Amino acid sequence: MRYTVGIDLGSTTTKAVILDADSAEIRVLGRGITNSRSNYDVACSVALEDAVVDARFSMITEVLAAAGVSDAEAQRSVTNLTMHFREVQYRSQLTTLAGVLDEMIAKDAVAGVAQDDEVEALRAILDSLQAGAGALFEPGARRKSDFFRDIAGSLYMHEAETLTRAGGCGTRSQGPRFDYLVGLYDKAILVVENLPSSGDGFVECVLAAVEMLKEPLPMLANAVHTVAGRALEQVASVGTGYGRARLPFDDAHIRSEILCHGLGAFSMFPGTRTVLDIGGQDTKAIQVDGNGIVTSFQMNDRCAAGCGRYLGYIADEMNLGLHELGPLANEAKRPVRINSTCTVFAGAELRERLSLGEKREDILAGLHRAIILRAMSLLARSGGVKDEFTFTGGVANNSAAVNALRQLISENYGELKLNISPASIYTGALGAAIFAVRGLDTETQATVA
Amino acid sequence: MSTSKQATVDSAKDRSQDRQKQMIAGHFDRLAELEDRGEKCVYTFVPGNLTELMLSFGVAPVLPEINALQSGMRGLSRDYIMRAEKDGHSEDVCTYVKCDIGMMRAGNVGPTGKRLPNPDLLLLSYTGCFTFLKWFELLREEYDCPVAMLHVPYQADGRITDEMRTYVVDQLKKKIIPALERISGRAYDEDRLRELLTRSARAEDDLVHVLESAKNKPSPIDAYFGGVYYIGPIFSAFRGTEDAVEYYRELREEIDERVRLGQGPIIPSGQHVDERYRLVVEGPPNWTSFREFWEMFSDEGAVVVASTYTKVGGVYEDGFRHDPDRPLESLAEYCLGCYTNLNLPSRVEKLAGYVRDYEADGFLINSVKSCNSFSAGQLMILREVENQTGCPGGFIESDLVDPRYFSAANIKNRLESYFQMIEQKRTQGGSL
Amino acid sequence: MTSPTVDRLEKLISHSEELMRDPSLPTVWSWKERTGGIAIGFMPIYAPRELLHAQGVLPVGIMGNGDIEIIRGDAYYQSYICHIPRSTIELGLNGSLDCLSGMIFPAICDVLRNLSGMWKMMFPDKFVHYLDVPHDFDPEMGGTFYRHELTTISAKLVEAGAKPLETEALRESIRLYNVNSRLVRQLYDLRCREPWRVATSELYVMLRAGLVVPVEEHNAMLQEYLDLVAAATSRQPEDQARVILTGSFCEQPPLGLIKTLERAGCYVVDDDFVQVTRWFRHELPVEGDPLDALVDAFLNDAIESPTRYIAEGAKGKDLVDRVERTGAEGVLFCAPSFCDPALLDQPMDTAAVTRAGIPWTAFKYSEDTGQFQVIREQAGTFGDSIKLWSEA
Amino acid sequence: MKRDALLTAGIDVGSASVKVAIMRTSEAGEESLLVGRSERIRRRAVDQVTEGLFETTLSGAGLERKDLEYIATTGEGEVVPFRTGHFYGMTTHARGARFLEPEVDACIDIGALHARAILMDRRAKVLGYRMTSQCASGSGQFLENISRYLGVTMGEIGPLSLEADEPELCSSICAVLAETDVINMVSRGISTANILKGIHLSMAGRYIKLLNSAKAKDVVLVTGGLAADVGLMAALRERAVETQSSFSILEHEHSSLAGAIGAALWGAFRARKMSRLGVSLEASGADSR
Repeated sequence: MRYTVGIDLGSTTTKAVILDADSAEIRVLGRGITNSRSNYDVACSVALEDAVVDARFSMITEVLAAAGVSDAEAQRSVTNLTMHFREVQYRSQLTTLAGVLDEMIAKDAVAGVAQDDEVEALRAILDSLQAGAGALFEPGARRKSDFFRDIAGSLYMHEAETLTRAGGCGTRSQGPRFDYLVGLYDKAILVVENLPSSGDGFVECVLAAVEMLKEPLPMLANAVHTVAGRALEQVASVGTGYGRARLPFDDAHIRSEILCHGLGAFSMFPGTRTVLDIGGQDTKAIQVDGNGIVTSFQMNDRCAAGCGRYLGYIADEMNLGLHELGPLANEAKRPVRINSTCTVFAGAELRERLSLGEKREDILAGLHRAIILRAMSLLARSGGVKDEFTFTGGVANNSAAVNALRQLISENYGELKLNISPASIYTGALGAAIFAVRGLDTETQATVA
Repeated sequence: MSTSKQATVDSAKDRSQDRQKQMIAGHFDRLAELEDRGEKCVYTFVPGNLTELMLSFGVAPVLPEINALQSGMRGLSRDYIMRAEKDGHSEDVCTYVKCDIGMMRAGNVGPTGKRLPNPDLLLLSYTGCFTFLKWFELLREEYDCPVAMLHVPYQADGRITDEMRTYVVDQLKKKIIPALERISGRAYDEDRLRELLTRSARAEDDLVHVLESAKNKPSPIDAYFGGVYYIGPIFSAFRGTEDAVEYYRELREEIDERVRLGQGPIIPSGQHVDERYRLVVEGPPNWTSFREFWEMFSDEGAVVVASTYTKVGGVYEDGFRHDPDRPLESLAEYCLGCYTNLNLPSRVEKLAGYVRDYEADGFLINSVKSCNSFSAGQLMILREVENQTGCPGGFIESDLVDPRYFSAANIKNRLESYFQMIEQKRTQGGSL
Repeated sequence: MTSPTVDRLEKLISHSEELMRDPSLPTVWSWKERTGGIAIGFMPIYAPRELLHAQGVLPVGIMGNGDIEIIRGDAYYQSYICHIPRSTIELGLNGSLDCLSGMIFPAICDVLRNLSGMWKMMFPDKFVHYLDVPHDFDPEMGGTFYRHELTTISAKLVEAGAKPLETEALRESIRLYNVNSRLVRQLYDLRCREPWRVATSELYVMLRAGLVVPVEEHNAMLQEYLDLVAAATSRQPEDQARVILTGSFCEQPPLGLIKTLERAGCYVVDDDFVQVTRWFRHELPVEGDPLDALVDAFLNDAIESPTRYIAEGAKGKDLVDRVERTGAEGVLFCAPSFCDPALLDQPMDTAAVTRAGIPWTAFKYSEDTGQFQVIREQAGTFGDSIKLWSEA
Repeated sequence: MKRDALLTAGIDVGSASVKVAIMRTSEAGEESLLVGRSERIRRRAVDQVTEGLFETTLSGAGLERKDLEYIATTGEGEVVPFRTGHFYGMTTHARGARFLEPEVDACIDIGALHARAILMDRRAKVLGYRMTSQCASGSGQFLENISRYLGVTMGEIGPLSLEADEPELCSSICAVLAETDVINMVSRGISTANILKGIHLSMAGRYIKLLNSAKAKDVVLVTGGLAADVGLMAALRERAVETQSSFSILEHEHSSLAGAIGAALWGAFRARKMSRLGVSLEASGADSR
């Protein structure tokens, strides 16, 4: 089956959306995401693979449904399968990581030769990571993120913390050095995530996942084989995003992120006239007309204050997962007034506020409001907010941000329809994929990296 | 999506350009020898410059703004600015001032590498920019020389009243002319002034013709990047001179020729631009990356057909001319009429007018950090012009001569998105 | 320890602070109901309040507002422009200024100058006047020009619903504002003599409150405050550094900043807050033509300001003189970010105080600054450097 | 213990780490560092880290609180409950700098979020200073974030930076946007060494500017943790030469303790003064000056 792909290479995450190239209307086959990294080609291909895997899983669901399995049943077992699939992937990545770490120690990659107790500590950490892998992917399990770098990283840091509790002064006398262990990880993960991807490792992983199922649906194995056998052919690709200038595409296959977000939002919600996108390090306010054509836009410049990364820093500072911030902020009783939205100062402001005895949730509420206030300015600058209003980008998944936005919008622009798609983070990639489809007839084909 | 370019043609190196180069070089040579020749010089500003009056006393005008922008184009401004900031000037304020002060502290060597004379008089024609006031207060601390303050009222209600004109004329008579008499040792000679004003008017006619040639399709000129060269002589030391008259006559002929041949503007590389987007631009250009900045436009086939920056040294398109029959009155009206002395509603009206009269596809603001006179309120101007013309507005931020505020990646990103947007509007949603 | 005096002081101060902070201008609304007159806002630094008062207009000082959330105001300004126009536009757009029939924008810098034009476009039906003031101080030129400005305002006010200007009424207004500036000067003199009696944070809110109440009421408030502090025996001298604060003549600093300076060990003995209250060095004559009095005072008796051209004499001399006059031990250059008049003047002023061997430090703020630890560190160190060594 | 030799402690609470120094001073004016330690906060409760480090430092030196005549805080230490008094950061850094390198006339305290150039006289009286603005570009925190992204430990940053052959400068002013610049550089194949050196140079440029506008003349000591970063030190010296700055730049093994040392010394100064005035300093926070 033929598909087009749109890739949005953002500052923090890289997104891929693949569309059915032969369907008259826009038909999304799959979505994929990964954390951005210095090797853009790898980031793009990992995101694409992830999208393809996603596509294949939805095909499996269809096949099951076709075979007479009830939707709920099909859904449940595929979700189950997916979780095991992720676990298998995670475990193999852990093994890769362990291998790289061994090399690191072998050739003293980190300043200061590893001491025996530090090698032991590392072993202990890796063992507990492997041991904990299963729990991570149980139904309803809480993960700080879906990216290997973050999941493994936070667990690794946590273990390192406890193992070096007494230490930290960098002096040898006090057992394993925390900084040394952190250094090892930072180095290793860099290598791991920039390794050229193994290609479509779907079959092996999915079969392993099927093995792990307690009582798999009888026809599941067949479905998996049918789908695994299907050929997926990429016929066109368009790239966008912050890293646009350095995307592994030629100029003909690159579109401004403004146009992609405008078009993506418009195609998700055809009533859209105003789009707000809060990404990792830029915020965009876009006005589109009845054809999804951008008529005016504004974006922040020279300063990333109040962008998604800001929340990232806060989450790190509080040792929370990004997705945990919103719910916590929603518990605020008396939100604190925050003026500075400088990302790098966020941690300091947070600490100062906490030391003043203010509540975490109240501060968080203030931080979220501060972000949205900046967005409100950008919206006003771009020509205000018209019905319907579509909120996209990673921050659109943050309930506290959405609440603050909803309130301020209704206060300042009256009641209007606020669209948020659960797939809002893929808006730019979707727009790009649509451009790819449109380009099909006119442009010579190109494929990702 | 970059435009094809025709091969370089000889006419790229216009005679007028050479003449202008010679004029400017000659001017700075003269300045370098000024002190030996016992001649006097006066520092003053581009908006509201009283060149004819100064020339009528035989004193040479020096324009710190021009020196600053020249330093910017030569890549000297960064060090000059750093030097001024090192000496306690704030990061927040106008970089022209800091560049000028830095240059002076570094020995006051001018754009052509020759030393500039110290001022015998600071002619503070306070026209449309608050910073001018501080600039010469600061220079006064450096040079032990008199200051003549000409306060030009602001056109707050969008018109020049009799009281404003009288106020300015009185100051010319009672303060400026006596000050010039003192330093030049000459008496005020109104007939001489009349001759100069007559020549000014002639050059001004030709300048207007040149700028309005952009109404042609394709436009033979770039009225922003090219425009800054065209306004050079008339905005600086040459208004009222034979040289200026000659330059503009020549320029006019060249432009008319280009119109006849249906040629687009010529960029520094010597090539003609194929016009794809006609733009109106508000705000001064960035000087430190002038050529790179220009090419961000010309590579996309964007031609500026009208700009407000080419009106800072005088607005002539509405019929104003220096008038030998009303010498001081017309000088007063000239000062009062400079673009930055217009209130915001008038500026919106002008810009909207340009968009219509020059049939522009887009309207772009280059907002410079340095210049609050231009920049404060530009975002409202953007909205208003969009509303009045239905023409999509674009907004980019840079600075005059501080390279730290020219982020090429950011500006390029915005311009690309902006041009793609205009294109997309044209093709109504089709694939780009 | 509380006493009736202390309680009354606290009430007066918290009342004044309330008036300063409340963006909805309740006092203006109630004054309008009471008198049926119109109110006109004016921005920093100086506006001829006497003239407005004489025509039955309530002059209301609008100095932005650091407490309100900026939602639309930021949309009009780039990052490199000061904060006061943002909050002022916010106030205009959120209806806080509906009680005003118009605004006067004095000629002090390009940002406020351009704001006057923006205001015309935003509020086409309101009275908007850009008060262009002369930088020529010859009565026949600058004087004539300024007199015409005043008569123009006066006429436009009548169109906006004010009483025509009458000589006697203007004389009476000048008398009232003379009293006001006399009381303000007393307050400043007292703080300079005995800074522990008059906390600058108190003086500040007293002045700010005066911007939104009728002058008669403000005079009463000032008198009450002076009487109360005279009776407040509990206030004792502390080991603090005497400093002059300069640069805050337009966008006003957040109260928290002033309190931070006090906590960091500084007695502010002179400042340039709310300068409209003491724009003239002396009281205006009430005999003769009162309009001439206003013009003459503006040309010849106004205090030095970075927003006015100084014809002759060295910049910064005035500041050095003030340091000597007030016995200050140092100068705090405390200017709003991106404030052209203050920041372009600073090199000349710092040069002058340096030549005079006066210690100084400089920092910037914005009216909505919420964190002061950096400023506290700076002011604290400045205080330390003066105190530890004066002791040692 | 005898009046004339007395022990005082200085506690410097920074935004990234806490430092404690214990000083012995004598009436005659001898001053010596008894023991000094620092610990990174790493998202732990500051008060606990502070008290913990203070106790381990004391016990490490075989001392108890009662042996101390004065416990002085500085930095963000105003909230430490058991302090005798607080001194402001630049006062203490100036004092500490002169203890470490008696001939300095200026120091630059490079912290995680701010840098402060401090000019002092022979008696360590602060004559003038300049601070970085409210934008965190080129801050220590920024350097740390970047190096973690590059997989470089704090200890490795300096040596690596020294290996740079053609440093790559960041174009962005904002620290966050600069991070993307860096990611871009990596993807363009710029070596880690050249990236780090580029960051060092842009930081150094800001710091030298601070020092110049603070009018530093002869000898400058770098205080604060980043003094240990040989790459930054090298960059500072390069920039100083480029800008024809007149001063020379020093670092000291105890640079990071400068604030704590200075606080302890000022504490001793106050303790003597108070005892001369017969004021008791039992209560915590007793010395409000």
